[in-house]
Amino acid sequence: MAVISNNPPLLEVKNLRVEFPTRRGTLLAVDDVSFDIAPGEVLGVVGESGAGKSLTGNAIIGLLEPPGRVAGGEIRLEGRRIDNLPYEEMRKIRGARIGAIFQDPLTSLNPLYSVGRQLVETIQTHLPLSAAEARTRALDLLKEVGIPGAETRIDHYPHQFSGGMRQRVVIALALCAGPRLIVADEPTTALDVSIQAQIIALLKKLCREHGTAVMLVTHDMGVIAETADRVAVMYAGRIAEIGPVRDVVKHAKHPYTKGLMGSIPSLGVRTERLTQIDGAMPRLTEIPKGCAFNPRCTERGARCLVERPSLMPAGTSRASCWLHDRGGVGAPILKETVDA
Amino acid sequence: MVARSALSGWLHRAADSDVWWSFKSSPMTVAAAVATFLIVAIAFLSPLLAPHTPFDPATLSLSDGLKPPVLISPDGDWAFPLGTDDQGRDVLSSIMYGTRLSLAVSLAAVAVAMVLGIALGLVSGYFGGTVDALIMRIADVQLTFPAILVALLIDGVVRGIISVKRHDEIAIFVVVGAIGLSFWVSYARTVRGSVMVEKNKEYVQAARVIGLSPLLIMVRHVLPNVTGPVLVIATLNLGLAIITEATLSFLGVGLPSTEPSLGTLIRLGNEVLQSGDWWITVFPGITLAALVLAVNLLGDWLRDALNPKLR
Amino acid sequence: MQSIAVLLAVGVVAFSLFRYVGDPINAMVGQDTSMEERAELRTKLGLNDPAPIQFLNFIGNAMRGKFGLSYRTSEPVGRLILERVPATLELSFCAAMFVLLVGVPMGVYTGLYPKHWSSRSLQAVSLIGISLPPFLIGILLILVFAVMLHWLPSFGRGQTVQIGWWTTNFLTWSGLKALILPAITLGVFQLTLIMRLVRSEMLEVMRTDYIKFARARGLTNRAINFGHALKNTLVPVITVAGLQLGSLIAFAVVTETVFAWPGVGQLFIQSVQFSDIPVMAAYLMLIGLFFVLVNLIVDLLYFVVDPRLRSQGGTARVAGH
Amino acid sequence: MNFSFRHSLALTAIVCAGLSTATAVEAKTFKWANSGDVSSMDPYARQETFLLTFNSNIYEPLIRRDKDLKLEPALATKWGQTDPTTWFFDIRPGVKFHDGTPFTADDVVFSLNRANGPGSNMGSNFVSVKEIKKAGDLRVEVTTKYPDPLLADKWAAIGMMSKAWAEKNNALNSADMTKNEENFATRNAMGTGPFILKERKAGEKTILVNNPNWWDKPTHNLTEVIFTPVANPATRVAALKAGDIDMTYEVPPADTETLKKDANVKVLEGPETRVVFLGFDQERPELLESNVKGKNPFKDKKVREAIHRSIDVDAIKRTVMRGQSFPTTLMVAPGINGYMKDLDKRPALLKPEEAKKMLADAGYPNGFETGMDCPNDRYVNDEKICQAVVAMLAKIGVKVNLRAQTRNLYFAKILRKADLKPGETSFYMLGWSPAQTYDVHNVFEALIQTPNGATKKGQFNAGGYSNPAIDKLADAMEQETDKAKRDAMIKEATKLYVDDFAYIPLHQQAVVWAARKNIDLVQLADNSFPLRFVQVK
Repeated sequence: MAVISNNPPLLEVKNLRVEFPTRRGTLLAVDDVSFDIAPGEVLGVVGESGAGKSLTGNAIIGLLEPPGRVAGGEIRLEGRRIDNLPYEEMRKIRGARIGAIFQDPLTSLNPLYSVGRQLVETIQTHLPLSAAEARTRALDLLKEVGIPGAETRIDHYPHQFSGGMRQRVVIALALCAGPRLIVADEPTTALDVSIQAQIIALLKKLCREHGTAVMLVTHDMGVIAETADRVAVMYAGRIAEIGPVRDVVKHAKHPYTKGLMGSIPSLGVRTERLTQIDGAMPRLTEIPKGCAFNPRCTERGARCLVERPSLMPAGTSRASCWLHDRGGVGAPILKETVDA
Repeated sequence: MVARSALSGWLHRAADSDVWWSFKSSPMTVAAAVATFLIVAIAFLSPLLAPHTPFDPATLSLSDGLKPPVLISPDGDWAFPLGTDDQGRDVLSSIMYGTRLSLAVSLAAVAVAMVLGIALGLVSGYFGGTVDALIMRIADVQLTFPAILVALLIDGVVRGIISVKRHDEIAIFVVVGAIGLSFWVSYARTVRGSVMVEKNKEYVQAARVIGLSPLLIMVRHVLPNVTGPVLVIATLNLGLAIITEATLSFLGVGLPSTEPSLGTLIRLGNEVLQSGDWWITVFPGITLAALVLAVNLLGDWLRDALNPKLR
Repeated sequence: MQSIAVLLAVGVVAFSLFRYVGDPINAMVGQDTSMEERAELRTKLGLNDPAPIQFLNFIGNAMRGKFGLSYRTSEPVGRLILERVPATLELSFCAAMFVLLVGVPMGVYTGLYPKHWSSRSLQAVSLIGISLPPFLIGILLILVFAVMLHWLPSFGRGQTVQIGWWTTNFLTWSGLKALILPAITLGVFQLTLIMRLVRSEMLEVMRTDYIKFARARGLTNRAINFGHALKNTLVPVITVAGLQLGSLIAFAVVTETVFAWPGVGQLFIQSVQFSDIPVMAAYLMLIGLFFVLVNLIVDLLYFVVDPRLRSQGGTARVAGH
Repeated sequence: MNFSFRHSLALTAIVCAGLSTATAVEAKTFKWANSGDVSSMDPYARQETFLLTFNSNIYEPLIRRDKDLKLEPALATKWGQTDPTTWFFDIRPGVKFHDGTPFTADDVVFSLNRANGPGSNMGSNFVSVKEIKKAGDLRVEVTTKYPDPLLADKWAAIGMMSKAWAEKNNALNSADMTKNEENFATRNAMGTGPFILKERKAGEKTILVNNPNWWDKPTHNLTEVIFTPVANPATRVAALKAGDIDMTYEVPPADTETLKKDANVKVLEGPETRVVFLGFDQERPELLESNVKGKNPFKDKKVREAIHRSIDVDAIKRTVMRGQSFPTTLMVAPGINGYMKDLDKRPALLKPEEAKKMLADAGYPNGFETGMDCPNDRYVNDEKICQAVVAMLAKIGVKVNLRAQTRNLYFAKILRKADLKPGETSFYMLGWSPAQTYDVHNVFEALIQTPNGATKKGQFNAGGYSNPAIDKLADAMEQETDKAKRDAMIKEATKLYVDDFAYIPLHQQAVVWAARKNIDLVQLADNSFPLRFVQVK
């Protein structure tokens, strides 16, 4: 179903919980999230801001910002558990096995070092290459990501590049030590719309060529639809629905996903106003009992108010919604019955 | 009744706020706040609390001179718990009055700096261009002349221009002015930065359209924005001002020694440090260090608490 | 051009202010000198001329390095100052080194581990540096290290070596020992300031995306902390350190008085006490010149550190946060 | 061995570093410190005790003072008056300057004229002089405009310079501040004295070395003397305790006791000839700084008496001066010619009520308010004394607004102006020592006689006290040569000013010197410190 290939998954996330201790109690920002990524696969992760998608990404690369911490579950890369590794061990994995791309290419590069230096530094940290070899590799990468005149540009500083060019450099940096997985956190959000498509295409192309898997975190369903093999929809720290991209887009199973898909402008067709889901995602401090989505849900049943659904098969996908509970314990209940 | 509930509401909100929480969770900060409060309260209530009035020469008697502190020496006199100096001044009372004077001078100096800095920052940020360049250049030059040099300069000028006769009466203004003048730059820069951000916002343009003075509008919008940083700078400057006043006193341009500030007391004590009459220096020294330390700790905490980015 | 304007402005301040300080005549003659002699001297010195004329004379002479004779010692002011500049510069230099070599690492450490107890106590301890007036710190150091322990000299420069017109402390053991206490006294105040500045810049930089990205690239902590983070804190630190160097020279007035250090600061305070106008004016001009030089050096350092300025021609100044 | 000090400082430094190691066994280096530097190496640059005595180590006078401040022959073997207006000085033969050139009558004539010339600050010692001329290789004759019995005393402070050296180095006159040229003699020196100037760094240090060819038998054993100004008193005391210096003087009274307890340090104390006193404005019809309008309370003797007798000089001695003072009622100290011991009796202190009553009788039942001026860096604990006075007067209802400031600003304010207008003060502190003549007449002339532009009397009578009877007596004593008659005049005049409460003499401050235990030295009452009496053990 979910895992198409017979190979063991590249990345396994099982029951991941990320907590933030605050003075008002501990916030559960990522709650019982599980998914796999196969080698070479592109998994899109969508959701509103605060849904926990970036935190999941950060947890995978081991860079949760304190006081956030992994409170439960496990993360495995190529079968090896990585969520409890000491800092130094995890450091060796970052860059070498898992690359990362962040939202804003303008601020991701150190303004005081030339791009070449930053590339060489990263390469030499992970690969046993001499300075000259590392530079050659850096140059190749820059050419590969499509920097024109890479031979001269390699010694330029970040501020001398345009936004799109900078994101290309960032991609080169993420790829330079040959990682198997790239966690791309909103890689195009900060870019002009015209450039977004180019960057996404580049990312997709490079990953295919290098056989690198991608976890593409974004709130842009359009990007997902074009790029991802599978998609996970997150809501309030949980996965609402996960499945092949085509199915999720076309035949959303979770009421939230349905609403989300309704809000995507069809490519090429600009509508004045997007369909929106009424209300807003609850704050982490105020997650309601039962299904977190129930206050906004148009198909809410009584059970949704008391019991929290976990992922259950729903067609080719899986969704955490009682609508798809085939166990029979709680068949879908009509909305009217709860309005008492 | 209404006011009361409003107050309690405010208190409730204050108690619930992040700032208060970060305050409570740092014992060092609480200790600093308590120390500051105690020192400030005692200092400003010194006319009521102090056992003697050291600034009134009629109450001084040389026969009380150089008494050691009671707890240390059997020669002590309970009328002078921390001993007396060579003028027969009660050290405890001198410290209380002196702290009051030091605080008053430093607060006034910081106020001068704040008003000057905010005003120049507003003007500089608002008008930009040549005015801005000029003010910022002056700020650069100003930074080269620290409080000590400025004070020596101003003191020199004032001595020259105003007849020497009234010098003691204006000494306090010289010190306040000098310290204030040398601290304005950081306020100006903060405010200027904020103004530059606000200047291009729509409401400012809108204000212009409906005929309001944009400057006035900006003052109303900018000032709340900069309250935090300005408060932080002010707190840290306060400690600096107290020390600077003491140093100026050492260099002979401080306050008159008939009405000694904390700094003047230490300067006077500095002269007898090796004479065995240690209490004349040590107690004011401890008070000064405690006060400045407490104020700085508060400032540090305030900076961290008000800068949400750093939390 | 701007530098010259600044210098000229300082010149105006230097002259026009000090023209009115005290009465130099009293400093120049003994108590017993008769009134006629005093009046005559006043006329001869041009102290009765209109101020603008005196100012023009002053600027004209200053441009040729002539500041006249000291009213107090009747020696040429230019030479008096020149003789004492090495002492102050060496002292300030050592204090600056002390500040940078101790303050920057302390700031980096407390910035990297802001929550660690050692950082917190380091920060609290450093506050002592700004909680006591510098003159008291100086005297206490003397009492401990000179009078009680006999480790270091209590005052003065010790043995100096003359190289051309420059006298240096650095070439003799006694000269080096003599530098320690004054340099610490002078530096301790700035040490605290620099440490806190570096700390808050460090905190700021450590939050930036490029540091996070550097981590995501798996760079070593060493490379991140000292390569990426520290270098980025340098720009504001350079600005402030440059300005603090100016403060050092001014605060040297206090330190030099306490340690009888024969530098320009001591000369200045003596001159203020004696209303020695030529010396005071020259001192101010020196500070002005120093300001211009420090600014120049700071600009050059920006140029070295920050590539963004290199391509823009180095005129833009990145202000500290 | 002949030291030449004119080569570069660098070279000398190296040579001497070598020397001092080579002769380490006999080398007796003496390091001492004072609050301020010698302002010039020119012996005529400033008429102040410190400069004069420091430079007297290099430049010797014709007649010098011995350990008891009595005159004794120096570069003159004999001197005296051939008639009331003619003095002669016989020059000591065989004396050589530090550069080996012989000292002659030409040098004496040159030096005296230079001291009386432009740029010199010594002019007041030459008021009576008509002509100075050479009368043979070893004799100089001086004619005066009127009989001047004190000429030799005045000149005991004037060092002799080398004419040839001054001519060669263009130092014929003392530094002229009106020309922007420096004077060679400001930082170089060429005398006949027991010490040779080796290195001079103004404000930093001055190094003297022994003159092996000195004409007199040295009573010191020093090979090198290093003088350093150390402004901060606490540092000075610390340096002495730490052994970084061998001697310092004008020790702060507060530190005297601890220094006495230090096993490595000895303290020498003695009264100084200077008397510190308070003066009143008795000249203006209305005080400058007072709430009394239309009259001047200090013109009233009753007011002066009430104030005089309310100031407890013994209390000041105990706490403020920590025992380091010698209270006096007279304007001159013991040791000065004309000091009247039997008149030095302080009138009894008044109780506050008595003093208040006295003020009430004078028309001030509620006291009054007055300004007071005080230096804060001139006399020992000057400002603190004034503060104590303020407190004492507060108790009798006189509110004193004290203004303490640095010496030159202070003197500018309180001293009489060039046109002899009274000083801008109502109540002030001053110290005075007749240091050139050691005779009481100087005190009458400068402080007590009515200010008079024509006769130059009363120039330092800042408050304008005036008593015609004293004026007359003082003028008479100036030219009186009969000692008994003169003493009677002095006694009468002294009695007059004491009874008038013309001034409030407070005390002689103690001269407190402190030295390391291994230093032998002689303390002089005029607070001068000739190095020729110093021995390092």
